[in-house]
Amino acid sequence: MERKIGVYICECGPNISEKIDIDKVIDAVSKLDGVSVAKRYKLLCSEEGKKYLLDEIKKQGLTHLVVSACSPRDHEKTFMEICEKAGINPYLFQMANIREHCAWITENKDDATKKAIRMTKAAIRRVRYHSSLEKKEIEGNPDVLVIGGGIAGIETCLQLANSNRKIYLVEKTSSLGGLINNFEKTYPNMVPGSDIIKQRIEDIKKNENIQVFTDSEVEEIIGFLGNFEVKLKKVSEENVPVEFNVGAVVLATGSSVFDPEKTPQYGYKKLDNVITSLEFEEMNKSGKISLANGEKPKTVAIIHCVGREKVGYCSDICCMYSLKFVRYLQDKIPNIKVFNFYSDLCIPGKTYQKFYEQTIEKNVDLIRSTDINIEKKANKISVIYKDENKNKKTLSVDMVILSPAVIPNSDTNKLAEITSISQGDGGFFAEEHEKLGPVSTTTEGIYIVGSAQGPKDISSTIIQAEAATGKILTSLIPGKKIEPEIKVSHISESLCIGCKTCLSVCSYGAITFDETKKVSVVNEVICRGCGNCVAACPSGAASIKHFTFDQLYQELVEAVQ
Amino acid sequence: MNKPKNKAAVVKVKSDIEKSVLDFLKKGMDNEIFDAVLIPMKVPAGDSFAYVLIKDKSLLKDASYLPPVMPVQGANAVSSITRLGKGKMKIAAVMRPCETRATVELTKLGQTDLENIILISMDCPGVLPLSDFVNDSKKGMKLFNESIKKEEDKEMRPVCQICDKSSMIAGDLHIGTLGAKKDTFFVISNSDKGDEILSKLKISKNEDLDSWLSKVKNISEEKLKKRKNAHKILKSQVGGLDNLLDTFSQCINCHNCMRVCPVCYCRLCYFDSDKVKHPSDDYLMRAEKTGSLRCPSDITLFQMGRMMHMSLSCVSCGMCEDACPMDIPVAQIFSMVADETQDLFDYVSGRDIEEPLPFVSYKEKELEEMEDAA
Amino acid sequence: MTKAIVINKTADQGLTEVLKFLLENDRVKGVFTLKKINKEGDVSYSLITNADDLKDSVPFYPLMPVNAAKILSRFTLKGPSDVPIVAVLKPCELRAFIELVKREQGSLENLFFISSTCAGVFPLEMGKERLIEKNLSKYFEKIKKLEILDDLRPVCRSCEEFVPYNADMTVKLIGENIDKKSIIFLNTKKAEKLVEGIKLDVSEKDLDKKTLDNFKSKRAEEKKKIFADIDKKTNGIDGLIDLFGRCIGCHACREACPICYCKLCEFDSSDCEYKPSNYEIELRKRGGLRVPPGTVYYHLGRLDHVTISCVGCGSCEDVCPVDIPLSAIFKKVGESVQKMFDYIPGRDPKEDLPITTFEKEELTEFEE
Amino acid sequence: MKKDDEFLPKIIAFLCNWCSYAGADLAGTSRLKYPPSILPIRVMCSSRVDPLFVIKAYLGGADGVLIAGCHPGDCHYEKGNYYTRRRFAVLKTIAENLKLESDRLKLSWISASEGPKYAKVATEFTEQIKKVGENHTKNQIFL
Repeated sequence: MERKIGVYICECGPNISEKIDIDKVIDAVSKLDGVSVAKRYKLLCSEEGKKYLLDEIKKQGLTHLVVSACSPRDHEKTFMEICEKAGINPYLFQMANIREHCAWITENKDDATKKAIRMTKAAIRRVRYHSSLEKKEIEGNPDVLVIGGGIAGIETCLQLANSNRKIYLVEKTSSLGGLINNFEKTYPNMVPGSDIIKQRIEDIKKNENIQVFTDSEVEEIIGFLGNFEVKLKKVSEENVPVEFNVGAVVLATGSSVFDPEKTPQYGYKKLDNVITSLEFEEMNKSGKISLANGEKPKTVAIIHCVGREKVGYCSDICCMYSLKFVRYLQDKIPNIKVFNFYSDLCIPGKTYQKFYEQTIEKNVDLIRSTDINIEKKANKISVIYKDENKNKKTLSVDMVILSPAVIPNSDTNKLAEITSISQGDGGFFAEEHEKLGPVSTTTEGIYIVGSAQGPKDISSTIIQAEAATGKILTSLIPGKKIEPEIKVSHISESLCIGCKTCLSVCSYGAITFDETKKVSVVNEVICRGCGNCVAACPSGAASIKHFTFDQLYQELVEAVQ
Repeated sequence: MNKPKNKAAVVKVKSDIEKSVLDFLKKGMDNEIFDAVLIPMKVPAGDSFAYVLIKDKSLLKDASYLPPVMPVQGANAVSSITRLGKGKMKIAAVMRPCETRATVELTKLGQTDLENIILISMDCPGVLPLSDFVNDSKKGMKLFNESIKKEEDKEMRPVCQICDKSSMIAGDLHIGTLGAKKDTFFVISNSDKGDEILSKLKISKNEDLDSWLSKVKNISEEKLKKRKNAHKILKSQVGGLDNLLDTFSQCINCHNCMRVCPVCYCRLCYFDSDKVKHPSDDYLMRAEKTGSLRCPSDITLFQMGRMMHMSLSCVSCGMCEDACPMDIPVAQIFSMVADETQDLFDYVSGRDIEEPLPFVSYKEKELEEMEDAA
Repeated sequence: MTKAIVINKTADQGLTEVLKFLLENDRVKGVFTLKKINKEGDVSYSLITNADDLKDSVPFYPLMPVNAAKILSRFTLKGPSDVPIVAVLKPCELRAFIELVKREQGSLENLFFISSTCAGVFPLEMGKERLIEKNLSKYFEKIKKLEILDDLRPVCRSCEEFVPYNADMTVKLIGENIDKKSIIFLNTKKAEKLVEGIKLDVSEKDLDKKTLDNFKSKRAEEKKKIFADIDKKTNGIDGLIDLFGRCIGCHACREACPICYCKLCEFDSSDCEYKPSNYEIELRKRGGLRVPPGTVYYHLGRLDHVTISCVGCGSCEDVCPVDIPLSAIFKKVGESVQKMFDYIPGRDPKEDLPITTFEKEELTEFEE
Repeated sequence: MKKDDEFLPKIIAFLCNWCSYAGADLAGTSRLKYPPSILPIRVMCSSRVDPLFVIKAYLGGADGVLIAGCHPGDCHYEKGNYYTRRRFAVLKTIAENLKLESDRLKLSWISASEGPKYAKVATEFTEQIKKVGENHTKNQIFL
């Protein structure tokens, strides 16, 4: 079929028209091979502009469209939709960004015009080598697997569960709730942990859309957004694994704490009355804070940042719960003296600051210190430390509470392998992007919630649960098919020599190897279309739709002409 | 094509033939009969020649219509330009007769589009072996010019020495130097395109061609004798499996002969494809049959496979032999085989674009000698 | 100290005896080695399964008809060998094969490698002219004196990687009385097991490091010269055009290159075909264009594709019908690229190819 | 106001969609000024840039080639730019060895928020290319 390319140059009000001699551009391109019309218009993205373009495509019987205007990041979609409306494939369209990349950055009108001509010509040449791409649609299963029955998992389930979406909650222990169960109170408002968790667990049990598997572990997860095959196994039982299919997976496996035995200087397990934060939470919950000999402690030291050097990061929550412990102690043992040994205080946010100030009002010493050593001295414990001026000092107390660093849960590694989600600093699950993708992972359809991704307190865990929920609800709508990326890689079976170079550079495990045919195969649903494998393939067996060798090369050729 | 060639145009030679031919081409461009000329040109280092597509007339003066070597087969040059479409430019392609014939074969095979191409050939004295030339181009030039002056061919490539089609016209125009009066040469038209160009250039074709025809006739008859004789000797040397194996014993399987062959046009040669890659036990089995297996194996299979694939279109241009790093007389062997296979169908590769390829046509009654009478 | 078999024969004869033992005692089912294949004495790699055929074998014939890595790759491409096979090859050939294995183009399984300290080989040209036989004695005289023979290929004369990596056995081929004594080092347990019970005296020996270092320094000297010389020629685009101007586009260099393993080379693919409009554009720009175009592009592109793994075997130059000094160019560029990643192609099968991996903190001098 | 005879380089800039192209957009929306020498080609990730494109651009007569992507660690596709960097290093080393004016090649990390950096890189690179001068391969016939 004969090519009829329409070229439309947007004046963008004064933005382009004042900086570029649009008529010159039109003269320069209207005679080009395949160009059947080249025109200008005042504002193509306006409602009437869109209508104008739509009519033009039909009236001129265009087969390809080139728009020289603003950034494709602004309006590529807009004009592609018009193409679709007008009945030509939206991928037979190319934009030249003569506003941001030309009109706005060039001093002199001649120069700007020359560059605009060049850019428009390149776009025209490129579009000649475009080919139609068709939308793919695949069935998306809206159901979700949530791994981990702590507050993170529980919250996610409740947020997600609704009449036409099934949620599977898998917990490796025998009961739901996780760490919070042990917390008598939670900072900053000192609400009992049970208040937060009990009702939620009830709601979970009541909700028939949520199926809970306790004492269970995930054995296998294979698939992609909208279609993951899941295998479960009951812990310590040789029964047949439960199998089901979900559309998304949430990793909410939470965290545990650093083992202070690895830092002997704190005397943990060697001295009586030296306990960890978790042990203290339990002791406190039982209602009886006492020393080994049954007496009540009169002086207590709380050591922050235990194991921080070893793990190499600030655990974010220790300072706050250590202050919470001060409250515990003061509530239960009037006029007790508490010493908090810290290296840096981490008291972020508006409410926390207030909590901190109220806490340190009475009988608390905050001691900035380093090189802490804890030794037995008579029937007391002495904390030996260097103060801010590096002076060695000693302080003797009845009881020492260690606040160890937060570390990933023990089964994080195993899950990382099963889901092939990479692990970031400290071994926590790695989010897709520190800033831009805090709950997503590099595998579409797998999300991280709570301290499985890094130390977190309850409120930020809830925030993440809601964020992940939002992602899932919008990407998996019951009855609605999912549209995977169209501009994906393809590997020619006849050209592939099977050197697996592409496999090793792919970030998403989107390429598999066909052992019988000895060729690489792209899973188009997983592929994100970065094109890395294409540049890596020496024999040009790999290509990527809409960024083919030809398209980019021809654009290049025209640009340097 | 194939119009009666009894009349031709004549061009006066000014300083020397080369200049006059180039001048003729320049006229063609001046009069916009063609927009570009495809013609050999010395490479900057001066140690070889390459085809150049010339649009800027000023470059023509450096071109040489009759280079002493054939580094690239002109047919490949034409196909490189027109395989994906005839394009907008009218192009005059100046090349030797065997190159024009290969171009015609490639056209039959859909590898070139001649609509906008004007094929111009010339009486060919042969070319020198490439590798010798590139290593001492000065000496080479001297040799070549002397050979032409003396009308000798002993310095030329073996296949050129036995080429009986060195003046065969397959294109549109032909530069005839044989039998031309002193300081002139013929411009022989072989097609309507050719006639059109001559008339546009106002060169009338009123000159009698007999002198050229008879000279050509003599030469090709004499060469044909040499050819038959040479093939006879060659046959006795390479005929029979042992001799054949021995002839190819030094072959290192670089497939150069195939790569430079104008009528080997496949993108991926069958003999480079998966079809010739076998599991290890296959090689082992074959080794065990004879005690040992030469590696790379299947050399003769490759050579005979190639004969099967292209001998009907082989134009004996000698590219394969030039490119062979082991100096195996590939071109001579192939020319021998080609003569015989083409004779079967009384086919001459590239002689006439209207002649169908033997493998895409048949006669109800033919090749009876090959059939089992009973 | 390593165990070594010592035989009072030439290296060729000595090793042939060992190979004979291996075949006759079914330690291996086949032997890849160089072998005389006709009365003219032409030499070619062969897969030998019958011990009697070993009589014509010349494992250390100073010629590289093809890079053996290509042969081994072809042999194991469709899957590893089911039976034990021993291959005698030059250090650079062995390194090339390792590189191919890294690219899934072959398998090490069931293969034993015998290599040698390599004194280099003559140009293929001399093999073609059948001139090697005449020069053999000269060849050995020179290595005995640790001198570098001028007739050898430049890429060999300048090779510093003449001690094999990953060889199960290494045959001493550099140093005195190599024509009287052949010393075969058993570098691996695999090797020791392979020759178990052989009726030859096995003793503890060591490759004489001093000799090798001495030899290496001479090679380094030679390399300096050759690199300096090519450096003058690879002088910008004009230099490249002078170098590659004579290229006839046969792509034999790629065909012979052990690292070029693609089914269809990018430079033969439709990606590299000029459309009529491309010709028009180029002509508008340049007034004229070489046809077929892309000679320099091809060589630069191939350089980019293979340079990481180029073992400097010189096959490309051997087969070039117009004698372009390819090996010097590729060796020089290859070495500087490889140095950047502290990578020696074929040194270790477990080493990742630099193009398939990365360090987060590296090459910062290249970025802004 | 520049003289007509002044040499204005042609610089091909491969910009990754997520960082550098956005950065260039920002330079525009902030009305920063830089020379009109830059001719942007948008790719999804800098790792799509086949070194062959760069060679083609150079032989085609481009006076400079800029590859710009997300900062290491910020790649939208996780680690594409690390491979880009390796490929670039190899290509540049080749160019240096063959004395192919490797100053014409540049690799730069420009984030979506670094409009000013983009303008700066564009200006400085253009100046650098002006020093190197015009790329004469565009007149070569025997490529």
